[in-house]
Amino acid sequence: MIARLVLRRIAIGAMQMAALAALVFFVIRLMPADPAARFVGLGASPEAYAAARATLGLDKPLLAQFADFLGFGAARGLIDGDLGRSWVSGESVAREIAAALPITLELVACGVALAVLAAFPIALLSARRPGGGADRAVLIYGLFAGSQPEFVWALGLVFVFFAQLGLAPGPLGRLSPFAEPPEPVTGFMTIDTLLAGRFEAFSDAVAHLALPAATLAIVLSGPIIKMLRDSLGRALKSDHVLFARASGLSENRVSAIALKSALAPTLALIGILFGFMLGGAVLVESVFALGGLGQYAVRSVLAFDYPAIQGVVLTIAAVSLLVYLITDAAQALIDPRVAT
Amino acid sequence: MIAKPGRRDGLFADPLFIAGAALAALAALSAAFGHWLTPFSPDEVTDIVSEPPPPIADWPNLFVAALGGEGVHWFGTDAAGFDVFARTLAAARTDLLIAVAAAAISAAIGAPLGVIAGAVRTPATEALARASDVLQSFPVFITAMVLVALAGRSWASIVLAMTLLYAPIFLRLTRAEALAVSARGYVEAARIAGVPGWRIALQHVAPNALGPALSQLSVTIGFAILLTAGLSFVGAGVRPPTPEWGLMIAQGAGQIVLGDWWPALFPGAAITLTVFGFAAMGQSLEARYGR
Amino acid sequence: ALLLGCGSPPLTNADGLLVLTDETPTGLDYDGPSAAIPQSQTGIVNLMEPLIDYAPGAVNDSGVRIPDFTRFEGRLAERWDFDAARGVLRLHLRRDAVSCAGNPLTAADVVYTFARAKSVSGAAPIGWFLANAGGVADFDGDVFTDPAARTLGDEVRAIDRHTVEIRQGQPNPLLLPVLTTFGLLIFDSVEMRARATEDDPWSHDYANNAAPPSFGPYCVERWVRSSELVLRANPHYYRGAAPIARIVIKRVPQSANRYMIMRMRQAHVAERLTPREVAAIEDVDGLAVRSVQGNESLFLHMNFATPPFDDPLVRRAIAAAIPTRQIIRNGYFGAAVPWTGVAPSSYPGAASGAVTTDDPARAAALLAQAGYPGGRGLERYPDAFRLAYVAEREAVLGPIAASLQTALRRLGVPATLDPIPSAQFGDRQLVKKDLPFALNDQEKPVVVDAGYAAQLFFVSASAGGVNNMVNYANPALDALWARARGETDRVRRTALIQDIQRLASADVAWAPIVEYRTHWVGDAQVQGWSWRPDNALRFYDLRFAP
Amino acid sequence: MAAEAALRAARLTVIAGDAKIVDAASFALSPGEIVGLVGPSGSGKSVLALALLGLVRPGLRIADGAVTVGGVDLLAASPAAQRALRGKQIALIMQNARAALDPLARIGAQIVRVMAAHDVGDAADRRERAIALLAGVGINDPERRLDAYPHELSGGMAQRAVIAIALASDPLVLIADEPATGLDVTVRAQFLDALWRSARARGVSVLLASQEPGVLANYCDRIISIEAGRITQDEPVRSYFARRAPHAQATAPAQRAPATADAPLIAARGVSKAFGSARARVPAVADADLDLFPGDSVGLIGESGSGKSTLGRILVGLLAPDAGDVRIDGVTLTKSNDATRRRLRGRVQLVQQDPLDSFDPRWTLGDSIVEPIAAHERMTRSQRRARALALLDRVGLPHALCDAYPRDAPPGQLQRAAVARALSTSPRFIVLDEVTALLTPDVRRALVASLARVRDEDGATLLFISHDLESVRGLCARVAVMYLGRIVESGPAAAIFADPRHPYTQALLAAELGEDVDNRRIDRPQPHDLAGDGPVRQAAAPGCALAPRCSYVEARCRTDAPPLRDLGAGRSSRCWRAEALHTLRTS
Ligand SMILES: Nc1ncnc2c1ncn2[C@@H]1O[C@H](COP(=O)(O)OP(=O)(O)OP(=O)(O)O)[C@@H](O)[C@H]1O
Ligand SMILES: Nc1ncnc2c1ncn2[C@@H]1O[C@H](COP(=O)(O)OP(=O)(O)OP(=O)(O)O)[C@@H](O)[C@H]1O
Ligand SMILES: [Mg+2]
Ligand SMILES: [Mg+2]
Repeated sequence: MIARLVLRRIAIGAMQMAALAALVFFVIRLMPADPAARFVGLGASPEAYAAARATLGLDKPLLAQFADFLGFGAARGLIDGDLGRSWVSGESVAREIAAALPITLELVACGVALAVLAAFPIALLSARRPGGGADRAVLIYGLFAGSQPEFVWALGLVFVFFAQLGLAPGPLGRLSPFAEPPEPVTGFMTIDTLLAGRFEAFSDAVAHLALPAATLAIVLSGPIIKMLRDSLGRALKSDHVLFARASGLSENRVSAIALKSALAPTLALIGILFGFMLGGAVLVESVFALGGLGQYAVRSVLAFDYPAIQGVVLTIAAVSLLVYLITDAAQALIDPRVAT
Repeated sequence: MIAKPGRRDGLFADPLFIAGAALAALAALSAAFGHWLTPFSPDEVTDIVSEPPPPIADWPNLFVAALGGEGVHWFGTDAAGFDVFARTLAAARTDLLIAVAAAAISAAIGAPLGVIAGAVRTPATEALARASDVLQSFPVFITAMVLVALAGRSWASIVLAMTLLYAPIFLRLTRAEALAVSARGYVEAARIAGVPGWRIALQHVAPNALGPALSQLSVTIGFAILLTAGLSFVGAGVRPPTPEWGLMIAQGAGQIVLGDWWPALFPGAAITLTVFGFAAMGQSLEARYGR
Repeated sequence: ALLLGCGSPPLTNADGLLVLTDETPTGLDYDGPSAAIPQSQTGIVNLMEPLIDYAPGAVNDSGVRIPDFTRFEGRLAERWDFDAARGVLRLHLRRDAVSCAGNPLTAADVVYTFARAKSVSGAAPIGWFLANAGGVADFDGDVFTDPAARTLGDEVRAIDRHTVEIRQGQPNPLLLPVLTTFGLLIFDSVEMRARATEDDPWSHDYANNAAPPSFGPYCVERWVRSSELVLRANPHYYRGAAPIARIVIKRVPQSANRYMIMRMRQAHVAERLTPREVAAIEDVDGLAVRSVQGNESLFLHMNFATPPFDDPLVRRAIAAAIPTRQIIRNGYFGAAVPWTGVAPSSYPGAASGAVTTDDPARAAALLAQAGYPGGRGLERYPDAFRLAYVAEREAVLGPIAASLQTALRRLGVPATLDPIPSAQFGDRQLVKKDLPFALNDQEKPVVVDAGYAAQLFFVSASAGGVNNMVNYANPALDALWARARGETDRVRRTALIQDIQRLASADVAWAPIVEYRTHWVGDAQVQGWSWRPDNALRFYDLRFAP
Repeated sequence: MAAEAALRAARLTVIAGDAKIVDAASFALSPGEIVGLVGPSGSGKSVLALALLGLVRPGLRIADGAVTVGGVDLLAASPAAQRALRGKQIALIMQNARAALDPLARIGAQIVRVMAAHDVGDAADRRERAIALLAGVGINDPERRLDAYPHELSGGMAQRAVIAIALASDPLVLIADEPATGLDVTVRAQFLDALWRSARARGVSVLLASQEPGVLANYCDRIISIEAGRITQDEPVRSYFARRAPHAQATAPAQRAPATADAPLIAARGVSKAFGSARARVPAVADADLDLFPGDSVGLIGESGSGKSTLGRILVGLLAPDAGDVRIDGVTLTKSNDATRRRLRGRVQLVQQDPLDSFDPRWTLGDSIVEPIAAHERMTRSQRRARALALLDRVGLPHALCDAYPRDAPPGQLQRAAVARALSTSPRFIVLDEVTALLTPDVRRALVASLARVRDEDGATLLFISHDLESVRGLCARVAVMYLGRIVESGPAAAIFADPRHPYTQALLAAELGEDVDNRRIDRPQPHDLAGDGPVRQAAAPGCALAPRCSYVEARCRTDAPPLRDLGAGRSSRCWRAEALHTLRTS
C-alpha cells in the first residue's frame, strides 16, 4: 500500500512540475531584462542586436519559445532533460546545475542531520518534565534559534572560529585551496574523498563543512525542537503511553514508544525544512563561498539568465517534491495509518 | 484540533505571550515615535564615518547633552557616516511595514479562500486548493528574488512577493480546519434547519476555522522580517540607503572584521528581539487556538 | 576536536600562489558573452599571448611596474616593420613559441585569430571591434548586415610560415595599441580547429567553457565556475616557464572574508578589497598593499536624453554639488585624487578639464539660474534623479552614493539611490543608453590612448561612440575626432584630442569625480607586481622573494 | 478475609491543585471477587482506577494513602518495584480501548512486550501464549489478529485486545474502567461474558467501573458507589439494587397506537445508499422500506454500522439516496438535497448523538436554539430571547442556560437543548440519532420522558435511533431492526420485544443486560448468540446476510436471500424461518 501512496504522489508531482514549468517560463519573461543587449555588449549595432535575439530565439513568438523550452520544438528541451544554455556563461544549464546541486545537498543534508541529532535529546529532556525549567529553556531556545537571519550566525561563526580562535579553516569553499579535489563521483565532497580513499582530504572536507553545516543546524534546530517537543509532549500525555506505564513497561521503553509516535509529524517538518533550505541555504553558501545551487540561483536572477533561473527553480521544486515523497514514505513506514 | 473560544483573557496570563507582545510593541513604538528620540536623520550621512558608540560611562552626561538638543551617536555611526541609532529605530518602520503588510494581506487573501475551499466543496474550490499547492512548491527565497527583480526593488514588490508565497500557506491551513469544522454536528444542524450555505460558512465555519490562521499570522510576520533581511543580504531587497535591519546587518557585517561591531550588532539585536517576540506570541496563540 | 584537527593549515609557497577574488572568470572566450567582465579578462590574459606588448617602464613607489606607453616590445611577434605608405604592418613571428597543446606558433594562427574575429560568430564581437578601432582594412559594420563581409580577405595574410601582414584601411595610429589588448590575443588554430563542431565552427563553446588554446604562460589545470580557476605554468612558454608554477584563483564573494583570510595569512593575494580594508591592511606586517594610480576612475553620468539633464546649467549645478573631498576622505580613505578630466590622466594625450565640484553655494546659484531655486520644480523628474550604480560594488559605492545623495538633498534635489545588478547596468549603459543618472567606476579604456577614450565615450553614437552612455552629441566634437582619427602626426593629433576633451568637459558630458588607485593586497614575499591597462594581474611577472 | 485481600486501598487521595478528585478512598477486594464501581460521570472512577496502580494524569497528584497489592504497598515502593507490580500483580483495562492501544505497534508486539517486561515465559513461546490469550478473550483467528494494527480492529476486538494485554502476565487484580462503553449491545454482552469467565477461571479479582445498572447487576458481586470522589456505599449487589428499585420504571411505555389508518407522513420505498469508492463499496442502506404515520414513534435498532444513521439522514434530506424514493409530508426528496432542504425547511429536524458536538462553541445556547427560526424570519434580540426561553421551558431546562455556552452545560442538559432546537420550528418529523448514547441512565430516562411529552403534546412524529433497548421500550410504539443496511424486522414494539421473529432481533434482545440480579445473563445458557464480533460484509454473497453468524441457518439461507415478508398484525420479518422461530427457541 506504500507503493500505491508513492505512485499516487509521483503522479501528482508530475502534474505539479508541469504547472510549475509553465508558470516559471511565463513569469520570468515578464522580467525587465534585455538579454540580447548583454550578448551584443560593447559596440552593439542594431544588426548585431537582431542577430543576438535570433541566437537566443527571442525573435520567435512566446508560445514557440515555450515549445522549444519544453522540447517540442526543433532542439532538445525539458522533456529530454535539457535545460538549455546559460546566457551568462554559455554553458549547459543542466551541467552547471549538476555541478552545484550536490554541494547544496551535502550542506543541507549535514545541516539537517546535525539539527535532528541535537533536537532529539533536547526535546526528550524537555518532555520528561513538561512545564519544568528545562522545558521552558528548551522552548525559549527553540523560538530564539530561528530568530536571526542565518547569515548572522554564519558570519559570527567564521569570525569566532576562524578569525579569533583559528580553529576552523577559512571560508574558502569545500577543500583547502591547494588540496586536489577527488574525482567527482557523487559530487558529495565527503563521500568522494572517501571513495578516493584519501582520508586527509576527507577530514579536510569535513572541517570545511563543519561551520556551514553548524550554521544551518542552529537555524533549523529551532523549529525541529519545537515540533518534536510539542508532539512528544502530546504523546506522553496520551492514553496508550499511560497504558504502557500501567502494564509496567520500563521508562526507556515508554520513552521509545512516545518518541516513535512523535517521529511521524517531525518527519514531515524535516522534509519541508529540507526543501526550503535547498534555495534558502544561499545565504550560508555565499558566506562560505561554497558555490552551491543557491548561489547559482542568485547569480542567475541578478543576471536575468532565463534558462538558468528556469533550471534552478524546476530542479529545486523537483528535488523538494522528491524529498517530500521520501519523508511521506518514511512516515507511512512508521505509521501504518498514513499508508492506507 | 478545534479552536477553544473565549480564552483570550487566558492569553495575558501566559508570560510567553506577554513577553512576545512586549517585544513586538517595542518595535512598533520605535517605528512610530523613533524619530523623536534623535536629531539625526536616518537617511542623511554625517561627516564622521565608523565612529564607535560612546562608552557607557559617558552616557549620563551625554544624556544631559542630548536633552539639551545636542546630537549623540548612541550606537555610533556606520561606514557611510549614517547614525546607527537613528537607522535602527527607523528600520523598525520599514521591516514592520513590510512584514505586517505581507502577513496581513496573505492572511486576508488566504484565510477566507481557505474557509470557502473548505466549507463548499466544488470543482472550482478543489482546483483552488491544488493551485495553491503548486505555488507552495516554489522555492521561497529564489521566487522572492525573481519577483522582486520583476517588480523592482521596493517594499511594495517585496510585499507582493511574500503575499504570493504566504497566502497559500494560510489557504491550506484554514482549508484543513474548515473541512474539519464543516463535518461538525452544529454545521449539520444548521443545514437541516435550511440555513443558506454562505451564512453557515460565515457564521459557523469561519469563526471556528480561523484559530490556526491567527497563530500562523504571528509566526509569518517573523518569517517575513527574516526573508526581507535575507533579500537585502543578497542585494535583492529594499534599496539602500533605506533603513532596514537586514540591509544594515549585511552592510555592517563586513565591518566586524575591521573591529567595528556596532553597525551590525544593534540592528542584529533589534531583528532578533522582534522576530523572537512574534514567534513567542505565535507559540502561545498556537497553544490556545491550535495549528 | 574535529575542527582542531584540521583548522587553518599553514600556507606554503611550494603549492603555488593563492589569489582571492570576488568573482572567478565566467567565460574565457574574449568574443564570448562574459568577456566584458573584468575577472574573465584575468583568466584570458594569463592564458593567451599578444603579438606585441608595451615595454616595461618604471617601478612605482609601492613596487608596481608601470608599462612605458611610448615603447612597444615583441611578444609572439619578435620584430615588425610598418610601411606607412601602404599602411601595412609586417610581423615576424618567433619560432620558439609553443602552445599548451604543444603546437608551434605559425602565421596560420594569426590569420585564424583575425578570421575568427571578423566572423563575428561569438556572443560579443570584441575582436572585430578592436581590429576596427585599429583601422584594419575591411573590419567595418558590414559584417553585421552582409554574411559575405564576414570572411577574411587579404587584409591579414600569411607571407610565409612565420610572417604575417596586416593592412590598414586608412591611417590609424591605434593599430599597435589594439594588438596589445585582450581582445586580439592569438589562438592556437590547430587546437581550435580540432575543437570545432558542426554548429560551432569557431569553437566558441570550447574556448569559452573549457580553455582558450593559446601560447600564453599558463594553461588551465582546473576550472569550476563561480568557485575557482587553477592555472598551471605552460612548460613550453617561450619566455621560460613561469616562476610560480601554479596559480589558484579562489572566489570569495565577501570582501570582508577576503580581508579576514589575508589577515590570517591564509592567502597570497587578494583583489578588490574595499578602500577601508586596504587602509587597515597597510600596517599589518607581512602583508603589503600594492597600488597604482592607473586608469580607474569614478564619475557621475547625467543622460542628455533625460530632462532636466539636457540643461547644461543643471548638469553644472549637480557637478558643483558633488562632495569630492568627503568622498576621497570617507569613501576612498585618501587613496584617490580629484579628477577634472574625462580621460585617464595617465594616458598619452590626456587633458585636465574645468568642471568644478565641492561648491554647494555655486550649485545652489546655478540651480536657481536654471529655474529650480532650492530644487523647486525638480520633483517633476523623480525618475531622472534615481542615482544608479552597480549593486555588486555596494561595499565601495554605497557610502559614496549615500554622501552624494545627502549633498544633493541638501540642495533640494530629490535624489534617490538605485543599485542595480551589473548585468542589467551593463545592458542599460551600453545598449539601451537609458540610465538617466549613474555613478560609474567601471570604465577603463583598454586601449591606452586619450583619443580612443574620447571616441568611446563622447563621439556621438552614429560617428562610432559605441560607449556614449549619456547620448552626448556635439557635431564640433565629432568633426574633431574625424580629423584626429586619421592624424598620424603625434603632436597635431594630441592637440586635436585635447580639444575634444575640453569640449566634453565644458559641456559637462561627464561629471568626473576622482581617479582612485588600483589595489592588490599581497603577501610581502610576493614580488614582481606589474600593472596593465586591463587591471588584470600578470601572474607570469610574479615570484616569491627568497 | 481481610488478611488475604487481593487489593487493599487505604485513605487513597488524589488532588488536582487543592481540589480533591479522589477523597480518602478505602476499600478492599478479596481474591476472585468482582466488584462494581459506580458513580456519575466525573465522579472520579477513572482517576481512582489509575491511582490504584500508582499512576495519575498530568495535573493530578496522589496526595496520600496506601494501595496494598500482594502484601506490598505499591505507592511506597520504589519506581522499579512499582513497575514490577504493575501488569504483573495488578493490571488496568482503560476506558477508551482504541486510545489505549499503541497505534504504531502490532497487537502481538504489544502483548509480547508486556510479557517481556515481566519476563513471562521465554522469548520463544511468547507468541504462542499471545495467541492463546487472544483466543481466550474470544477473538476469532488470533494468529492473523496478532499481526494486525489497532486501526484494523473493530471496537469490540480492540477492547478484547486490551484485556489480552492486561492479562498477559496473569495479574491477580484487574482494574476495568468502563470496559464496554461504545460497544454494540450484542458484542458488549459477549465481551463482558468473556471478561467474567477469564476472571473467574483465573481467580482474578476485578474492580469494574461502570455506570450501567445492567452491567453491574449481571457481573458484580459487590458494588462500591462513589460520588464527587468520596466512597458513599460499599454493599452487596442485591442491597444496591434493592435501594434503587423505585425509579427503575421511570417512564411508562407508550400507550398511543399509531393511527396506521391515515396516509403515512413518511414513506420510504426501496431506499438504498452506498458509500466509498467503486473499489471498496459500502452499501450502508439497501432496499429499505419504512412508513411513519403522524404521531408515530418508531425505534430503529441494530448494531453499529447497520445503517441506522444513514437511513435517518436520508429521511431528513441530509443525504440523497442512490435509489428508491422518499416522500416526506407530501414532498418528494430530490437528488439535490439542497433543494429538498429548502422545501422541507423546518418541517423535519435531526438531533444527533454527541450533544457537545452539535452546538457551536462560540454561540450561546439561546442563539443556537433559535437559529433555525432566525434563519428565515427577521427577529429582534428580545424576540429571539423570548422564543429561546419558551423552548427551554418546553424541555424543562432552566432559563439560565439561555446565556450559557455549550462547554458550561452537562451533556444531559445539552441534549435536551438540542431537542429544544429541533422543536423550534415545530417540525412534523424529528429523527433522534442515538440521543441517549452518551447520557447516564437517570439523565437518559429524563430525556426519554420529555421526548414522550413532545410526541404526545404536539403530535410530532419521531424516529428514535438507539442501541439502548430500555429507552426504545420506554418511548416507541413501533420498532424496526436493521442489519447490514437492511431492515430485517419491524412491527409493534410490545410484540417484537415479547416474541422476536428474526434471529438477529432475538440475539439483540438476548444481549440486553437487564437490571434483574436474579436473572443474570451469565447464569442463562446462550444457545442463540451470534458468532463473531459484529457483522461480516461478504461482497456479493447470495443468501441471507446473517447466514454466517446465525445459529438457525439452513441450506436455503445460504443460497437465496429472504425478502421482507408480512407476518400480519403489522409485523414483517426478513427470515425464511420467521414463523418457526418461536417454537425453535422454546424447544
Ligand atoms: N488531568 C486532570 N487534571 C485535572 N482534573 C482532572 C484530570 N483528570 C480528571 N480530572 C477531574 O477529575 C474528576 C473525575 O474524572 P474521571 O475521569 O475520574 O471521572 P469518571 O468517573 O471517570 O467520569 P466518566 O464516567 O465520564 O469516565 C473530573 O471532575 C475531572 O474534571
Ligand atoms: N460518510 C460516510 N462515508 C463512508 N462510509 C460511511 C459514511 N457514513 C457511514 N458510512 C458507512 O455506512 C455504514 C452505516 O453507517 P451508519 O453510521 O449509518 O451506521 P449506524 O447504524 O448509524 O452505526 P452506529 O450505530 O455506530 O451509529 C457503516 O459501515 C459506515 O462505515
Ligand atoms: Mg472514566
Ligand atoms: Mg449512527
